[in-house]
Amino acid sequence: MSRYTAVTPEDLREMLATIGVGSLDELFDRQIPAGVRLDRALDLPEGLPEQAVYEHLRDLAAKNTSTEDEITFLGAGMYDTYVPAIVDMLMERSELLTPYTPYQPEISQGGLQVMFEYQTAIRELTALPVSNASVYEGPSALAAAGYLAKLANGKRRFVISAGVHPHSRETLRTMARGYRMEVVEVPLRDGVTDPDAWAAAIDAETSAVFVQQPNFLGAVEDVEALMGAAKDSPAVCVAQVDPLTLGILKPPGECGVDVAVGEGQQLGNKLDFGGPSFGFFAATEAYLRRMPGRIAGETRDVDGKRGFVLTLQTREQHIRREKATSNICTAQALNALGGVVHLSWLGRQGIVELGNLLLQRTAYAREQLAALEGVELLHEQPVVREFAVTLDAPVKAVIARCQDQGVNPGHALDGNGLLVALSERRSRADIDRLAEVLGAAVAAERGRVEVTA
Amino acid sequence: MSRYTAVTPEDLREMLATIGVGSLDELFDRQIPAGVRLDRALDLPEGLPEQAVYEHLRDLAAKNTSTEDEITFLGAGMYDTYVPAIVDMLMERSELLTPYTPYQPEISQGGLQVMFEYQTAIRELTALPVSNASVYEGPSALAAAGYLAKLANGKRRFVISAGVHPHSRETLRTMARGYRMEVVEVPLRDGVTDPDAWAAAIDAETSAVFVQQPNFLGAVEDVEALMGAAKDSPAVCVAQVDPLTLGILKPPGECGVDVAVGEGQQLGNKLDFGGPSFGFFAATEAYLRRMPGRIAGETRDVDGKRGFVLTLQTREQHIRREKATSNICTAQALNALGGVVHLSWLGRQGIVELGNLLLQRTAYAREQLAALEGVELLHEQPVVREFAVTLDAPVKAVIARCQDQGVNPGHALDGNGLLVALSERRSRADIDRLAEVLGAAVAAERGRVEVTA
Amino acid sequence: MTDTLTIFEKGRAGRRAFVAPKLDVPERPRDELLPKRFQRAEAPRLPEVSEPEIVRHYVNLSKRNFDLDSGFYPLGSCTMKHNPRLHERVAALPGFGRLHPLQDPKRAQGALELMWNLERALSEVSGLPHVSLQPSAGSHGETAGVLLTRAYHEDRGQTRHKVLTPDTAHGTNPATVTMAGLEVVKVGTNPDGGVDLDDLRDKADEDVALLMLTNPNTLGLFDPNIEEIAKIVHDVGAILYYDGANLNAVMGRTRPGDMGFDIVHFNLHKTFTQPHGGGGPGAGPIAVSDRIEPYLMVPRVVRRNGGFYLNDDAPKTIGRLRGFQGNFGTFVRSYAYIRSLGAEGLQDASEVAVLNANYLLARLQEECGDLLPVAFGERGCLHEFCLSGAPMKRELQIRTLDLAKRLLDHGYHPPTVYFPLLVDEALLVEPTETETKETLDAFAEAVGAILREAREDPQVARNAPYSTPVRRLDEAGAAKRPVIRQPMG
Amino acid sequence: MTDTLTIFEKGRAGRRAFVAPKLDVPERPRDELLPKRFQRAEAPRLPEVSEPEIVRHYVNLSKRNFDLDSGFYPLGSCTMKHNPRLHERVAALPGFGRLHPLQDPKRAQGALELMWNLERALSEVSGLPHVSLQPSAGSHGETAGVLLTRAYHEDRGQTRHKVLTPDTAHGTNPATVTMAGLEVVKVGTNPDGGVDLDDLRDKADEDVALLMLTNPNTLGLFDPNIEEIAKIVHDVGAILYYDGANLNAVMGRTRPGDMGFDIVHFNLHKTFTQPHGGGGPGAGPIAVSDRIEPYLMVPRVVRRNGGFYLNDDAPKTIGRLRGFQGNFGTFVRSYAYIRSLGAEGLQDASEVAVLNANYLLARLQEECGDLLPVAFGERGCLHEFCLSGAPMKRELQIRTLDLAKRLLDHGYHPPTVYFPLLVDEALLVEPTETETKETLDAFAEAVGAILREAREDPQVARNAPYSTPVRRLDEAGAAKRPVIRQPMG
Ligand SMILES: Cc1ncc(COP(=O)(O)O)c(C=O)c1O
Ligand SMILES: Cc1ncc(COP(=O)(O)O)c(C=O)c1O
Repeated sequence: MSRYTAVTPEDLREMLATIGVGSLDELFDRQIPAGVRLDRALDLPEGLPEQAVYEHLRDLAAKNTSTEDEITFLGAGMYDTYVPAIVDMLMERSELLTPYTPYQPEISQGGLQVMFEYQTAIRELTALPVSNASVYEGPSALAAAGYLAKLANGKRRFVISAGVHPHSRETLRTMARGYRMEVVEVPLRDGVTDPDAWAAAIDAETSAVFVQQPNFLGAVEDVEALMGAAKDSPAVCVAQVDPLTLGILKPPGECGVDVAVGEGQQLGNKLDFGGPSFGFFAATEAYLRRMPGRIAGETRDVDGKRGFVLTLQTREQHIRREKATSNICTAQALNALGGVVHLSWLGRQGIVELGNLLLQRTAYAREQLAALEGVELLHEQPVVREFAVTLDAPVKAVIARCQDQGVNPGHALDGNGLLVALSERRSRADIDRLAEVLGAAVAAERGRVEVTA
Repeated sequence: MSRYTAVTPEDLREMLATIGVGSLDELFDRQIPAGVRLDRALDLPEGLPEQAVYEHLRDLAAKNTSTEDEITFLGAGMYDTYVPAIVDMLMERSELLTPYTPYQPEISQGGLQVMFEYQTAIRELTALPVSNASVYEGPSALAAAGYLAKLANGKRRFVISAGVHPHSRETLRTMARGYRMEVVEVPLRDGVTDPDAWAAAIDAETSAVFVQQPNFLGAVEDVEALMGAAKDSPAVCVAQVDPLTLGILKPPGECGVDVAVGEGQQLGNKLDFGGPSFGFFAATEAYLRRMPGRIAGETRDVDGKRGFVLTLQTREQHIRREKATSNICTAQALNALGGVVHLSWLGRQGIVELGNLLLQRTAYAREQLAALEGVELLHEQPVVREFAVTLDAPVKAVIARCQDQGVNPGHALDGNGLLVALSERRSRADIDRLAEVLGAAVAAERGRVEVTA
Repeated sequence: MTDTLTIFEKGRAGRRAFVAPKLDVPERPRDELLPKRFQRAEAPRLPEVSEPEIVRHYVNLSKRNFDLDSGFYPLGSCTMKHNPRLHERVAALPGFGRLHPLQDPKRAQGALELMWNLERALSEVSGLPHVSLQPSAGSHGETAGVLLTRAYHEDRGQTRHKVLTPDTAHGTNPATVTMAGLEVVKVGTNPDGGVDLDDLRDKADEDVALLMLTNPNTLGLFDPNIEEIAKIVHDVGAILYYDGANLNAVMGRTRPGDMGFDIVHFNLHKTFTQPHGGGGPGAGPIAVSDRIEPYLMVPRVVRRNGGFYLNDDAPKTIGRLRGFQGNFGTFVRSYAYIRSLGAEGLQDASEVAVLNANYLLARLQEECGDLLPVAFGERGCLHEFCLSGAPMKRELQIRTLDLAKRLLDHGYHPPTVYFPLLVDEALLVEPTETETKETLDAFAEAVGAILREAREDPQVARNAPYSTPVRRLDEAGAAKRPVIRQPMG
Repeated sequence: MTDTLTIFEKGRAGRRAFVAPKLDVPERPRDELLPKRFQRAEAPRLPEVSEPEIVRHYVNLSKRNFDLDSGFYPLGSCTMKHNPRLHERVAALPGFGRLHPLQDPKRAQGALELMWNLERALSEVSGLPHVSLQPSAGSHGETAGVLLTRAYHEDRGQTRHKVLTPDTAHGTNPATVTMAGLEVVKVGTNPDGGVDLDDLRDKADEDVALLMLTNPNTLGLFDPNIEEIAKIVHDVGAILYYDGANLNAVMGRTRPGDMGFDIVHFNLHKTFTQPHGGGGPGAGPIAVSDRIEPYLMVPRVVRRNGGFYLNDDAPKTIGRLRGFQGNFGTFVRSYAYIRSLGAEGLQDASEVAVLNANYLLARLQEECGDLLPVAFGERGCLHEFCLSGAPMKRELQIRTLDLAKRLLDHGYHPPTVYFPLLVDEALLVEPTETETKETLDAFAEAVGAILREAREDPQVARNAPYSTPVRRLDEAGAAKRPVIRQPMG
């Protein structure tokens, strides 16, 4: 079924005449050799009217259990934060939703200024002076930091903490395999990166070191100390950080970090089953000309009027081609817009208040769960918005039981661990409900285990 | 809790100083006499953060059974039509959503041209040359037609068919009581207005006559004949029409109608539990200067450029005050925008195709239901998108049983009647499901009745 | 710069956006289902355009509008306050947006609870016990008010035919009176902008059914004699009606019910921030006293042992003013607003509205008090104030209209002009509480700059605007030879 | 006309929009929960603004953008086709938008079914059996492609280090090769715009891992020797990679798989109409042949007795390229698009895209073929075409850049300029299928008018644009003294 096209039979006649061909087929036949033409229609379901497509997708959506359908404590990289209504409104505005990358600055000042403001907001969050206008998402941002290090110092080895999100570690390995970089993983001790193993792993061949703050188990790492340990090495110091904790946690820029990256979903973006969101990428001045991705810069027009452009483009693929600092082209501009609007909405006070709220509620939740029979803290380190416990019962079975009660208790870890995340949407009542449901589920499963034992 | 305001303590200090008062209280105390000041805080629940308000409203919404939660055949004036996504997008655009009535035409050309296009679309639908830019909704539109007639001929009596929607009849009575107009109702025979009673009711004192097409029972009236019967009286001939049937039904302008009114919800507007939608109001040239409400007109600016303005304003309350043709001020501009966008989307071919689809599916549904045990047609008149049956069982109980099965069979009428409406969203499968569920419900209730008998 | 085209002038025969659902039932001959004589011969000439054409057409049209999300909109009497997007989000929830008005109340409990809660909140704000949400806008609420008053008097065997309205009243007040079959009697304004008590005493007699009052009135002034006014009206057995368009001035500070009013209408699209949509939708709920309650419109939301229902059965009701339950979608927005702000927030809204108005008044009097003196402003104002352009017209040879048009070039929506009628060259300014001090300062400076410019050369303002999509339009011509629809080939 | 301010330059200390949820748990001393040394000393200097200020700021910024919903956007190689709003509606459904990526697959069956269906559809369109939706954009898909190729060869004990890329290739192709640790070898273009076969034969040896080809290429031309090219590459045991950015030209007409390609990337944000958002998001799914399948990224959607699951366990996989399941929100949109159009509609889209391109080419050649000759256009083109501004530059002393900037004043987004590199003063024009004939005619006339104007006075174009929010900007200065963030007090 034809859709969104406008060619009436009369149009077709006139257009073919102007072109000087007799039929549509001619246009293709003069281009595509007979040997590779498709001689049948595509085997796809037939087209549907708008209302039928809507109903089909609505029915598919209804088969999913969303964060509106259960009280969720799932986190592990993406969080059920409330997206303010103004963010949706702005992300849906034609002028922000439908343009391409701003190749013509004179008619793209809106998007370019948004990038500039976004870069400023990321600078403020990370306390690192240089930010690009977004990369795809968190884990690929960390891998991009690795590639920056490779180009910067050409060393042989990456050293990464086991406290970094598994997806980030896997993505780094995938990319590193490409350019033949060795990846060494440093284990955790008491829930944080083992400082001795860490120091021992770093040497003159270390191209970059990677930590996560708070780490995958929710523990606050001593980033300053870990980065200090790499001070005498050539290594680029990379930290993956949780942006919503930066209102209260010492920012990477004050911890000896060279490159801070992270997942931006919590800043104005929906969960969307994992994307699209955005990755942020900030660095020290030293790496300004090695940054991946777009960067907006302020300048003046011929009349002296303030304006913004894509700048430092000699880093980029369309200019430098095989010598580019990255191959990224289409990134996540719209999602980054959501980020800066959300940050403006939170504001200077709000980002701190939100951090404190998470800190306090997380402490409360951790206490409630630790008090449960068959539930123990996986570590005692300080936490901000996420923490890990160990269950004396099969974790998957426990999670299933809880979900049947309308509570998603968190993310399963090996060894019957459970990673529990808070967002500002989880109230004390939700936490109490979690404790109740989790306690019962663990008890039930332990009962079952004993019985079957 | 303060919200959406921006006064910082510093602002407050500076502003009070400029005004020359010492406190906010002073501003009020110099205006409001002590005797009527409220000496306590309002007794209302305390303010909530955005996310909490969202959750509260979401929970309230979840307590309602919407047309997404059941297969509905409810109509009787408002219908579950599919609103195309572009309508929502445009109705949510700041530039169309947030302006006031276009009092400054130079910066309101968008809204004014939309009104002009809307008026053109209504003219095309009704085949009546003059349309205003919208009134509140259907029934009050019909009452407004009555007031137009009163001012036009000053006669004593309204004659209205019992086939007109009860809400329209009640609204007309409410308003007519105000200006002392008598209202005579003409009964139906075989599902349509009794032609003899109708002719007998009309005389030299008849100010206006009112019919509905299709009428409240879904029957197609012989509007031409009914209006013909009033030809020799002074009466203004008014018809309330279903806009989505006008692709296939002879339009009021070709049936001797002077004023056509109707409920616009089906044109680009959601059900919204009854509003906001819009009422349309179209008339012959004779009544141009007696129209209620806003009218946009085309003109030129000082440079000769095409533009649009609110015109014929000497009809209106802000100019004519007690001599105005109506007191309407704020109307339903945004909803009328939804209407003209939806009509553009349907287009010249679509409005006809849609009418045919309704005609055919309604015929099929009527056939299926008539075939059920204990279900009989309430009338045999031609129908387009709605029809009435009589149940040999208590209708309310039958409806409840059907709704428990996820099907809303329609609107209950006195005497165990059931008014069944189709929209283009109701497929053959839905209709078959209705027949199945309704048949079972009627059988069950008849069973119960016999038993209790 | 070519002329704009209408959607009817675009597209091409055969183009379309809509794709009809499949005809999935056995097709029957059309004439069999619908006799020929009822059939339409020729399809309505609706546009023939593709979806992309529709989107571009209306997106570009929208850019020819000025709107509240884009700039300052101090349109007096219209309370153009910020429209929170949260309200659009919740109003769009399927449980509200896709709820059929005839749904069994048992299956619409959330909607009815919302209406109930909103009624309670409006009752508390107004100080009157009973509320009907049915009216579709302010003037519709006025219609209800006058009809209720009439029913009240008739129930007492009295037919009173006069309604007193001050000359500051909005046009809808007198228009409503006539529509309801009663007769307007004007009451004068005294030197400090309130009701002329002597004139009121003269005219208040046994034939008076009602006094319609806006308080603060359309000058932004609260009547200092409100208690005396109420007494005078009550003494002749008449009713007091409160036009609530200006309620944004006094929330939490005073209440119509406590002033002696029996009936109040609210403009949800003003005080309670329903976006105005370029001319609606709105809603004009009314709150009434016990003695008016028996006559209220039906249906009414009632609460019975925990559940909510719609009650039609009220022997003395004036009946219905429209279909179904009113503009429910606007109720959702205003209820969300009330829950967001709470008691404190609503009071804060009024307080900052009054603060902003008095501040802007002070700044404008600094800038140009000699040319644009405030009318009756000795006591300052509440949420809005009225300036008179008479001295400006005399001194600079530019009218209030010229000032307004020149403001367009500065990127502002002008204040209301030439209303209220009793002020010569009136300019009614209502900044609202959601504007910042910076915006108010910039506006005051813009007005000052325009007046200085006019002193140099009044032609500039007289020929303004220059930067708008179109410039001054021939309104007289439009009315003389009305073209109110696209001529078709 | 004052300078625009950033959000950081607005507002005032203490202003805010956000209201924090109540602290509803017993508060504990912060230092007890978080040792001082981990605490932030000074709050990030985020904006301090009210919600109305935020709305106005970004709404007004948005008005400084040109966008697809407002006008013609023939940006070559970017396929700026209509973005249906239905897609935004369905993508916003809570069941998709609010679905956590780590939700138990048993409770995310609808999302996985959608991904599965989309994979199947992309497989059919490309003629390759296996699909991974994971890559976030085209260049990410290219990264996957090169890494897969390498894994494939290594699995056969071969380390091939060369990747052939034609000089018409998009910049992401060579950039990707380097990032993946391989080496770029350029292949020339022959006189009719295709791959130079002799050059290809010379360079195709046992060290070649891969040929990356865009077909139709970035000139909008389908390589007539594609079968021979495939044979040459296959004969040396190398892989063929298909850059699918131009797939909009050939849907239903030919398929990469049938041409002998092993790997294809799709740009959902081009061919399958994901709105581009001013620079993303997009998605770059890839489809591969059986021999490449073992190395595909994890996780993969698998179907097991009626249910859908995510499978991580693939011994030969190259691993992950990013977190979670990819840009799911874009999958929803593109899937909705595919279901709306169906087989017929997708083919129609490509056919009209090609019709529109050839029509616009013909109109432009009528208007100004002498000054803007088509590059390699003997056989017409497919979905786009490349003009050379060299004669224009010679004759009229205006460059392609000047033409582009002058087009801004006519209300158009210019075509892609100076790409592909091998065409002097290149202008790459892609109208797409969703534009009307009227729009194409008007654009051709605008180009003609600009050239006539330039003949009169080339300065007009050289100094263009005039009507835009800003005029030509100092890009060199921006790069020399980069100011890439708001300086703070
Ligand atoms: C004082 C006053 N009364 C009544 C009205 C009429 O309200 P509506 O436009 O909602 O009918 C208005 C609206 O402008 C007004 O300002
Ligand atoms: C031919 C070609 N290849 C690859 C790309 C890169 O795609 P993306 O921007 O999605 O990374 C593009 C996008 O412009 C392109 O045109």
